[in-house]
Amino acid sequence: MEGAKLGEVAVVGGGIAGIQAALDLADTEFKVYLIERSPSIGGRMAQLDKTFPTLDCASCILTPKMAEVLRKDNIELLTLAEVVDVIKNGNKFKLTIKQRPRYVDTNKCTGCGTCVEKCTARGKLGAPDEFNEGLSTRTAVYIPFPQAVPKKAVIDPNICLRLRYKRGCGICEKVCPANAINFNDTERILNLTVDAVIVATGYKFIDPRLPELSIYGYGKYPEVYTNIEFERILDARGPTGGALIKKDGSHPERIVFIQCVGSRHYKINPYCSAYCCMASIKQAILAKEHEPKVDVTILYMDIRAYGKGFQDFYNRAENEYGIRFIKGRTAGITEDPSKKKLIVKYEDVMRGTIETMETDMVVLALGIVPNIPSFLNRLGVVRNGRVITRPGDPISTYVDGIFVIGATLNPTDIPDAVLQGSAAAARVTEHVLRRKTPFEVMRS
Amino acid sequence: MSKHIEVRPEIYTKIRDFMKKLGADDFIKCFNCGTCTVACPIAEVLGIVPFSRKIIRYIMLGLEEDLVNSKEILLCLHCGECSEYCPKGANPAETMHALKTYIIQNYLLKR
Amino acid sequence: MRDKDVRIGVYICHCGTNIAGIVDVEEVARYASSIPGVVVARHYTFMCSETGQNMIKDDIKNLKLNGVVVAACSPALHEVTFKNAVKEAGLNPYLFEMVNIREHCSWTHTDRRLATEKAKDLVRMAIAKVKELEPLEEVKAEVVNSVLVVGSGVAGLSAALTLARAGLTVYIIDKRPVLGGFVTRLVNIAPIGIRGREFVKPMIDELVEMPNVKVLTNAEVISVEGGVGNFKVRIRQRPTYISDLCTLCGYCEKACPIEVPNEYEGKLTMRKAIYLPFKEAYPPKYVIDENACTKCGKCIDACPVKAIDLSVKERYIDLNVGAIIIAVGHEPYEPDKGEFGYGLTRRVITSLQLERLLDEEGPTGGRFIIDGKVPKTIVFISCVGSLIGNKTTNACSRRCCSTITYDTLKILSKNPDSHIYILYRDIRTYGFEEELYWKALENGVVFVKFEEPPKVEVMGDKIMVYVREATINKNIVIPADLVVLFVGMTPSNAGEIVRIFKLSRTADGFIREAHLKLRPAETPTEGIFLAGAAAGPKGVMESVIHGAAAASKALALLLNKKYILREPLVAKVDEELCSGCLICVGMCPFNAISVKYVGERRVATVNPLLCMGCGTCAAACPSGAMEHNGFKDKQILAQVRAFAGVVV
Amino acid sequence: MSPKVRVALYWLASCGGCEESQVDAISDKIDIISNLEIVFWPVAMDFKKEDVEKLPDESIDVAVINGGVRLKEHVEMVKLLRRKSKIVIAYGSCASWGGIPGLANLYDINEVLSRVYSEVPTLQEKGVMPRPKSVTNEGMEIELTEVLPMLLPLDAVIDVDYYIPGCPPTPETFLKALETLLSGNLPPRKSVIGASTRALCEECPLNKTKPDKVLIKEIRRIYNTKIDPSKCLLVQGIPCLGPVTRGGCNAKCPRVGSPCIGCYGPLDKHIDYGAKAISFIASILDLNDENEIKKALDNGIPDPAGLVHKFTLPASRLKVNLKRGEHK
Repeated sequence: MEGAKLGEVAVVGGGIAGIQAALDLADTEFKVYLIERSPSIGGRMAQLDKTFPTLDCASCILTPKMAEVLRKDNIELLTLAEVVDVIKNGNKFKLTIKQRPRYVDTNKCTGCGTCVEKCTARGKLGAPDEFNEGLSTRTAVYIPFPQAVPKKAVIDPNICLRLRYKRGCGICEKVCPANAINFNDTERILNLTVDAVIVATGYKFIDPRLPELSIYGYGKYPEVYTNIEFERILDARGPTGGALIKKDGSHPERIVFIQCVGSRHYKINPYCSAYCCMASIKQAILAKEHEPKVDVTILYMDIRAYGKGFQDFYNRAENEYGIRFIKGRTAGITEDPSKKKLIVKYEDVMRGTIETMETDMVVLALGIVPNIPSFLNRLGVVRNGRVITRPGDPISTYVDGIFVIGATLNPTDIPDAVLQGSAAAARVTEHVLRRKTPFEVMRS
Repeated sequence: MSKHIEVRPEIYTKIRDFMKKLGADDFIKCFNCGTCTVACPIAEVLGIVPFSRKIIRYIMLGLEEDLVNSKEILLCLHCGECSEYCPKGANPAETMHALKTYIIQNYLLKR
Repeated sequence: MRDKDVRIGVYICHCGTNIAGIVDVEEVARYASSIPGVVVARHYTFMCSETGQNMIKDDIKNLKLNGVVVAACSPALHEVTFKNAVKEAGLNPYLFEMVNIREHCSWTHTDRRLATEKAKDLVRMAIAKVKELEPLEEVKAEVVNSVLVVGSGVAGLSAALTLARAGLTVYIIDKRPVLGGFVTRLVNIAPIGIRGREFVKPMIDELVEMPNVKVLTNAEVISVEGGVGNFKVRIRQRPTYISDLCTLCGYCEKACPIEVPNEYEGKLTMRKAIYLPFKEAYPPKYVIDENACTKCGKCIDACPVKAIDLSVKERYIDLNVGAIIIAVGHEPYEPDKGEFGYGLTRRVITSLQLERLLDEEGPTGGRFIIDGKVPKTIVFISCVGSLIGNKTTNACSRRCCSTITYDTLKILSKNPDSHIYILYRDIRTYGFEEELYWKALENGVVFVKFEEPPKVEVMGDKIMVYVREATINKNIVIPADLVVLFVGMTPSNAGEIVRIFKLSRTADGFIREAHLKLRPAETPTEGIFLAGAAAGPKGVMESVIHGAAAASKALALLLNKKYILREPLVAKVDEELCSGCLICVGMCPFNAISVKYVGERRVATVNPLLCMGCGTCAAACPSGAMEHNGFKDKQILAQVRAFAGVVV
Repeated sequence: MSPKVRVALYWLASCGGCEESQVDAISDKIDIISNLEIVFWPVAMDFKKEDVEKLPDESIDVAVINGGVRLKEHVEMVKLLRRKSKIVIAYGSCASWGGIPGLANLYDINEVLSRVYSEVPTLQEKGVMPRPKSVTNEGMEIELTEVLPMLLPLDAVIDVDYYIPGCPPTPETFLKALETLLSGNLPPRKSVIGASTRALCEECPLNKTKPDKVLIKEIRRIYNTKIDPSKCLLVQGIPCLGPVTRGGCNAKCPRVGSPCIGCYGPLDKHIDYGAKAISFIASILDLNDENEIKKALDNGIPDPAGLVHKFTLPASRLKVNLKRGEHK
């Protein structure tokens, strides 16, 4: 099989865009290194409960793709790994990769979860659960989420008692039926030489604690959530087991979504984050499905239902689910401590009136910023915080063989990320085959 | 269709040029989000909503008569809250300030 | 019946605590071993792990198992894993059945006793089915390493170029006489600002030079047979009448007495029945508009190189291709006469005509004038034909907002004194293109949001546009010199395409993809892929990407491949029982069933490469001659009987 | 000369068509008749129950029984014949699956009796119901057998060895069945003999006229449709049951422009004939709008049970004794 490979490719980032690129490349008989920073692939999509506008369960459609990554012989998955540098060397790229220790032998670990059950670093000694956006805690040895790929345990050295104090505890090692725990695991530096690199490192959320966003009261009022936090609350795998409840355990009577938080703002992101209108509509519908009596309002500036099936989804939210859409932006959120209600004041722009709404929950549709790895800066394909690509070929950079896809490039929704993933695979094929004598493949 | 008010583009240009001279033409950036109205401490109290967005609309549409008859402009205290909150940097406070000059020049003086 | 000597192994997975936490796996295994035919029943923490798989493999070899049941998670996750394990141990993988006792059992129930009972039921049913299973062989088919690209717009060109560069043989066809598609009419592609024709020119230039590319213009697919890896496509090519001898001298055009509106100039100008669509058109020769031409023969006399032959007939071309990419694009919405004043005056134009007016190579030489005058006040109405108007798709056309804002900037750069009003529902400049909206604002463009669509009235020189302005709570009227209707994208000939290729459409009329989110470049039919605005409104850059993505799917299927393997879980006819009633033929959504003769008898036959295993034919077959491999009546009924103990 | 084949013939709830077909089939076949020894045939000859009772068990070679089991007396008789016979054959649709009289199973037996004895017009005194015991004018005490609550196919009461389908089976079918039986090479028990293993379409001359895809937009009824007898009736919108019905009759009905009504009944693979029939008709109905579909069905199939279960209701999965109107 080795001889039949067309070439070797590094895909940086194991979100949906990177997964799609890796799968297509593997099917086209490339050797693929899929490099993911966190312990599991899946990216942001894995954190979602449902997806718009089909309301498909996100993990139901993503998990098979993740499992496929494991099954493909052509894909080598590197988790906990970050690309620290990429150097162009002739037609090849030399990658330096730093892989953090997992402290668990992945060849032995069966993902049975016994260690997680017994881990002593839990509760206050645990750490905020990244998968649940810190709305719950996790243990020191943990499996990131039920559908994680690879479904192997990982130890967080920052809170593991044994790793911190170099002695004591070690209960996981004792209970592991597979002898997979390895406290002596160390950081590794890996070097790869590949024919092409696809960058799919995704996006970061705008920090809701920015001074410009302090008016929304995030961090100050417990019932002000970011939209990714709210997604976790809606999810059956989430901190509330899928129950739509406030932090005090009661059910909200009203939820207000605020759009364009940190987007379309001249001091933060002047651009639009493209995903959030539909994400909020989806979450509003899901909230209604969880609690049919809940009153849901979306405060928007423009509803950007631009994709296939989006307008229909928007209309359904309004007409079938009775979700209120009000054009208007709030200037701030306050709290009525006696009623324990949040107060949202806004202008109803289409009526020219000032309204005050008491609500139990506020969800902020957070803006996003491309997550651009530093090696791209060094390769000179980044200007003003954005990846520069060729006009007419939005995923190809000016460095031949470096392709950038998904939200690293521009705010992107899932179908576009998938298309860009496939397209990048096609670009790699072109790039590698054209470098050989022209049409050699056709003649064979 | 007589109930319709006619939009006057040339007036818009005229006012915009005037405002530009005063360095107060950021209002053209306004994208009607309504933040200024909510941020304004007097808009709701005095019932002059949507302020200051409506005033900017008058300029945009060239409705000079409505503009010069808008007492709201004179009520503005220039506290700057609207400009502080404006996500677009349209600087409504500056606009109100400059408009006072415009009103005085074009309305009060002529009378 | 394999009943007598059946030897089944049953494997119950704990999935850590995922299953074992709720289901008493030991009890299920004990129960399974008590069922006749079961030789061994085991339970293990992770059946999918190396150890778990080896357990199954060893049993198959040592205990001579001829049937395997694994009760674990969803087959979507690990069916392939276990199938491969069974295969590696030398047992036919279709003698294996997977039971989902995680999603269907432990994850959905909380009562340990009842969940265990349910798991037992499910396992018992699977054992009953395995007793009736038959070994099946994968269908191996040779593939043709070529691809047909239908449509030569940006998406089609992008796909074709990628495929050709990778070395596959590519046929690209277009129903129009020239390549390039809709984009050739655009003056600027927002936000990169390249003229549409110039954008596609290098793509076309590269493509037509490649030895492995064949271009057919004036051509349409009329029928498709066969399936993934080997489609047989029949193409009808209408005559072009003009040979490659054409030197573009233009004498024919001068001689032609017929004049019709020129669609490449947005019908703003006239052209002859023999004409050159535009300067960079490929193929580089004049074309004849069949609908307009009277065959008077004046052009023949005028042609100095004798390139014209009006007696040419249409021809049919048969192609064998391994995959097909549908990139038939869209048609811009054509407003009705009187819709927003369109057709009542030359001063109400569509966005397409605007493109031509802004083009230096357009009818006005790029001067932005209409009827000889520079329009001062210009009103844009957005969403015409997409969200508002007489016949809407009720779907956003996605690209108009960015294009409108971009076009206003272009107009303002030509005529800085223009007053521009954009009447809109929502401004949908998503992503970084929001910046275009901001630029338009900063250049003094006035945006008015409407809830009720505006009304347009032509009054002499002026066009009055009435709309309600919410902020000032008043109805306003804009006396405009020019009204531009931003027209939406409508599906191009999708009905016909859907019929020929047996695809389906979404509510908005565009072609339906295999999965809206995760398989946007594929159709439900294997080997037929989808690119560009045929699947829904798309911009130029998005079409480039969509084309490349579709090409990627075709590359994965065909590049350096000699065979494809297909699962044998398809419909199969018992020819002995078939009466040739043909009911099934009309049912098949994939054209997989045809008729063949066994001696004198006519019987149905299924092409296993085309069959997608939907089972429709088996349900419709009146005689029971059509059955579905792996889901035969006897297999399903065995499960039902095992569940309920009823005689069916 | 080999010993003659001892044959018993008996009818249950039957119209007599089966007997006619038997007579038609063999009246001129001297070679066959001379091979038979008829030991019981109350329709044509004077045999009594006692005559059969006197015979040793399994002394009859073949018992051919037609009609459905409707009376208690039928139950007694068929059990007797079963005991006395080596082979029992269900002859015709009624014996095989209940036949047309089986449609009465859609109603409660009291409704059936009331309909027959008090509602239908009659020259006799109305409303006289059959009584189990009565005395004639001559003072003779007579006993009437009881009506069963449902009509049953023969195999619901006794084991049946072979089935000869049809309403009635055509003489050719009967002859072919006899040929099979006399050949000595007996097919597996419980199979259908004398008919085809495939659906009727195969032997229908109109099948050739079908287009590639059989899809209809409307279901038509024969009473108000001008039928083109040279074209497939199904394609003309007539719900011809040819595709779902066992062949063997040589497509007698479609040949003359009349749709197959399904008298040769189910094929070997059918679990429920009516369900298969309705499923295939639903499949070819090329409509998507719910209201259009409803309209097409209401106009085209006003009596679904009467169409798809004309001959098979008692043998179908629908074992419920439906009340009037519920079957709609």
